[in-house]
Amino acid sequence: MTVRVHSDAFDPGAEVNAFTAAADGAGAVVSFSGLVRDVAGGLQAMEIEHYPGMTEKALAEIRDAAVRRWRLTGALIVHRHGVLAPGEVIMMVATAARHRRDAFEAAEFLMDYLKSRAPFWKKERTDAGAAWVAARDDDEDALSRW
Amino acid sequence: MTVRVHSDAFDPGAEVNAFTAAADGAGAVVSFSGLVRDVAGGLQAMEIEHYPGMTEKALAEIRDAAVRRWRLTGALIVHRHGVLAPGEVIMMVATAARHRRDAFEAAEFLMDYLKSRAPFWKKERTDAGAAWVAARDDDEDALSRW
Amino acid sequence: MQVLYFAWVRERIGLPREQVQTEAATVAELVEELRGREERYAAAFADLSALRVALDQELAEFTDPLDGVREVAFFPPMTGG
Amino acid sequence: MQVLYFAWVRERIGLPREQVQTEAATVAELVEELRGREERYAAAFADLSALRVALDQELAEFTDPLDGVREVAFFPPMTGG
Repeated sequence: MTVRVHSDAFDPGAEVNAFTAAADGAGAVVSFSGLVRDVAGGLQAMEIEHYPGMTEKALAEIRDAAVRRWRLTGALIVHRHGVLAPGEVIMMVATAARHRRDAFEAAEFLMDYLKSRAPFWKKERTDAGAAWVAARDDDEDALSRW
Repeated sequence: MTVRVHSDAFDPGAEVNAFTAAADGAGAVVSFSGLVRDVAGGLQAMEIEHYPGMTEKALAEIRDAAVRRWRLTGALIVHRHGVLAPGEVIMMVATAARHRRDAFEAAEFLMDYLKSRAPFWKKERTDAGAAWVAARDDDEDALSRW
Repeated sequence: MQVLYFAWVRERIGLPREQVQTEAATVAELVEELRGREERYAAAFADLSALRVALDQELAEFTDPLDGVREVAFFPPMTGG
Repeated sequence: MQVLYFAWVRERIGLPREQVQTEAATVAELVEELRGREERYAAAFADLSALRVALDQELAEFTDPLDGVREVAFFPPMTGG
């Protein structure tokens, strides 16, 4: 039930394999990765700022909420901060459970809460300058599902 | 948009990484792996029988239905047949999309249809003998979501 | 036509596939013919609610016609994934 | 108390954090004091609906009291993931 926040790149495939090997008795493993996407074209870099201390606390609370709500044999959150290039992996979550519905729901729950409740902010650097990414209303709305 | 059926073991982490690298423009990648789970204890092996020809056709139809319904930049289904040991990975699906909701929903859809519409049958070998795994009513019920 | 059996249907009948000459117009009529052959067929086809059928590798209904069909497969509900 | 600023709040105010001496009883009163300091604070706190606040690293409301709080952070809605 690990939470990690760091600037170093990580290998999502290796994370999924290690997570799967450790998720004792699981029949289902779900993973999600979020990538730096060049929406408008011309993206040079994505800067991710965070709130050291609160970030780790908020992610641990989100993970604990998922563990209370679903029958999980494992849960993982990894999130980078710092400067990332287009196509790089920003973050991932993984969940393991006996049954697939638990693993899928818990992974979506982790993502929905992480998006709106963990203190990260994205800034896009393009040829035209830099701009903070605006929060999406539908990310806040997603929480009403749970 | 690949579908593969074979008896060889595969590396889900390597599959996720290759899939992610190829999923052009994706912001979200979801993967699911199904593992051989020793439910009652004493499981020696899981035998997976399938219907060569129909299997590939059924999986391609399920993938095509997902591609029509969600905005995906990638979809992958890999399923093993033959004799597997407890803890081995039986199958995986992966989906890539711009937005996470599409990737999650499409992955759950692939799994729900694969469970009830693709011609695979599981037999468990234990100390006490061998028995075919019964289909679960809730797997059939899961299709009513879509 | 080719008739294929999978999982416990295959085990009960003792064959993975066989060539069958039939005038049956529907899957249900074919099942009636097979049931009449031998006890192992009667046992395999005892409860149709526990069986599924595919015609030329597409899931079908027991009421479906067999015109032009080359391959019929009988099996229990699927348990992949 | 320590007051922290993140993302464009940090950029508008020009500081990541500062020590603030205040008698403000609530977050809203603290915001009023900060707004009165200089134009850059007034600009950062112009629209509270675009801001979030955390007290001792827990999300909070602008109406919440500041008794015993050591660290207040102001920032825009989060955009992680």
